Amino acid sequence: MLSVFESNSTFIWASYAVGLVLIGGAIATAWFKSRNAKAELIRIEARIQDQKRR
Amino acid sequence: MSVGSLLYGNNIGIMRGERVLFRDVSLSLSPGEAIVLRGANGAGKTTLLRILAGLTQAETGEVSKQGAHHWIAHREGLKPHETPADHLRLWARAWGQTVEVRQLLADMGLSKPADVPAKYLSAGQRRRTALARLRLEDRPIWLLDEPFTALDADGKSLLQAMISNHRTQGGGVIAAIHGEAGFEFDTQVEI
Amino acid sequence: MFSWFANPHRFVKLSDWLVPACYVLAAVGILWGLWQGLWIVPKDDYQGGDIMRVMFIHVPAAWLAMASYLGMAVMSFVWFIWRHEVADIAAKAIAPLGATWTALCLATGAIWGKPTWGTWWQWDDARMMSVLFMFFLFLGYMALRAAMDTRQKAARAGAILAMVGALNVPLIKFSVDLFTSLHQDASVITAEGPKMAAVYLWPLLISSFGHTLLFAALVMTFMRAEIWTRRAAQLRARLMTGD
Amino acid sequence: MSGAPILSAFRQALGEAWAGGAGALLPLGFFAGTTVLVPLGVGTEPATLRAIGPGILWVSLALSSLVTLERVFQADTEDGALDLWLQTGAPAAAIAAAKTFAHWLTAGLPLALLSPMLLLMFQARASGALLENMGLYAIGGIAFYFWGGVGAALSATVRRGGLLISLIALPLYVPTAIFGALAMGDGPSSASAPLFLAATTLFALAAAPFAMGAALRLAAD
Repeated sequence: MLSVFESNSTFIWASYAVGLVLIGGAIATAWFKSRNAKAELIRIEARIQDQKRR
Repeated sequence: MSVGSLLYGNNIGIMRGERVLFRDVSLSLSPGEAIVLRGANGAGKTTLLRILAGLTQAETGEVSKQGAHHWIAHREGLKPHETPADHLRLWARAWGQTVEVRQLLADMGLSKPADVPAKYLSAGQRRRTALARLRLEDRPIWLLDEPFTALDADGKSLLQAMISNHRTQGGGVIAAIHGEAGFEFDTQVEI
Repeated sequence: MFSWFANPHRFVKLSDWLVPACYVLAAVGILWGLWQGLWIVPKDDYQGGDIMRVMFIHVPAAWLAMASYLGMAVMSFVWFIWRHEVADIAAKAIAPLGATWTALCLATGAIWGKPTWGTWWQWDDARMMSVLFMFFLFLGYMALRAAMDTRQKAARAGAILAMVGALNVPLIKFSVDLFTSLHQDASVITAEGPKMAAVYLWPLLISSFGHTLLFAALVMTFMRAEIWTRRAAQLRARLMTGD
Repeated sequence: MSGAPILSAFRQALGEAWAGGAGALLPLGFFAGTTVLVPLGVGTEPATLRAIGPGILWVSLALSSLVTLERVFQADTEDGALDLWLQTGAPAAAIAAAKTFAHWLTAGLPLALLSPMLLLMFQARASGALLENMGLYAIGGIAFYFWGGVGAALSATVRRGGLLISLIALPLYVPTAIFGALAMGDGPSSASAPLFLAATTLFALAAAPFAMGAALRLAAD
């Protein structure tokens, strides 16, 4: 399945692995950040609604 | 803007982070008037004064001034190595004034510590040195942040006399004060 | 009164569909580029053989390192002049992502360098050095923002620093070029250039395009998170004061 | 507007630098101290020392500028002097430039003047080149102080801002350090490098004050 190179295959795969780790990390961070921020906002909005009703 | 007012602030509002410190504060200072800013600790008295002085940017509203102002705050602006005489000479020069510094120091009750570096002065002496700047140059507007703190009874009456003298000459005073005002004033602005 | 929120709101609405679209297109571009680069295109013996396949990640990263700093500086400028809230949010969001792609550029450059020049770090390569200093500029920007106690101050300080940095980048680049021109013995590869064969050019362009779209999507995702965080903080402050 | 406030700010900064502890002795001690540490670390081979000496001095100069600049604007925000300077009506950029120039004069210039002695310790041959190098250290030091001043002004309200200043300012020091090292080497560009060094300094003098001024307004806010 993996492409076979005549030379330097370790270096080539290493560079793409670094890319996977860094970019994957960025994507995961973005996902977590936006999920948490949204959840926090919804929580606060609910609390405000709660307070208004009382 | 009302005719002849020295300082005019309209709908001033400011945020710190997401906290609205205050909003829609308006005031107008007429010649001879004294305004006291009132509010709990952290309400923003100092911040409002800094906005009026042009040091802090307000989020909303505008400030216009007719003439220059003096600024006296908690932090006197004294360098540790500066003596009261050094300090007054420096600022007289910076403002382009020629002032008899020794006479001024004597008037402010600072003859004795005139040549003592600020790091050895008491809080009251430092405050008097800062207040002496008010006499370096005639400016119509005085912005004072807690001017009476650290002053002894003599110092307090000295400052009261300076303020009333300034007002009879058509000057205006805005002071942020927590607790006893310590001098006669016309208007009180709550924040 | 305090109506700055109107514009972030419009941004959130726009990004609701723009962000997913960018992610999808980015995935297509990057995966196609990867597939071409690693499986399809022939190795180039003039470029040291198979190792040139690193190009399909290194060049997009290098392009984004430059473009992201420029983007951050432009956003800072826009904020500084017009005080447009969304511009500050964008500048803040670009910094960590720009640093990520800059780090990727440095890492892949080092990996490419080892078999090509026999060294992980080529002090004589002007591009590597310039990118390294840009990485430091990003770090300084983030550290400065983090040290400020309110978001308004962070915005002002960050904008000043980003603009100062942008003024200096050409000078840094020029000085490093002059520095490295002294040591020509190192054979710096000249992979880029229009003379490159089309088999390499297209995968390179498509994957650069994919990386750019992914970058844009991530910036927008960070921005949305920041807008929600600020909105929540605002509501929390209002809850506390009882407005 | 007259130049009186700017001149006074300059004068106050001079007085402050001289009165603050040991005056110029402190940065000089730091400069000499970091420099003489190097032969202890890399060995005492005369040829090596002769080759790296000028560069080591550039690095020491950069570091000591950062160390001395840390307190420049921080002290002003703490004691309230900054508030007074910003209300004089003089441009904040001019005030900042005057203060930074005063600090270069009291801390940066003495380092340059000391450089021939240190270079001799690094086995440099005694010649007129030492005086030329002294001039280059003086000119390059101005750029270090002005860009470092931007970092110092930006982190004036930050507690323990020294690390932050270094991170902000060091990338901005790169052109000066490179041109300085090239000018003292014997490569093909050693003739044009001094001109580039001077141009870099002029650029710093032209651009940095505005950034410092904006940063000081922020520090007072």
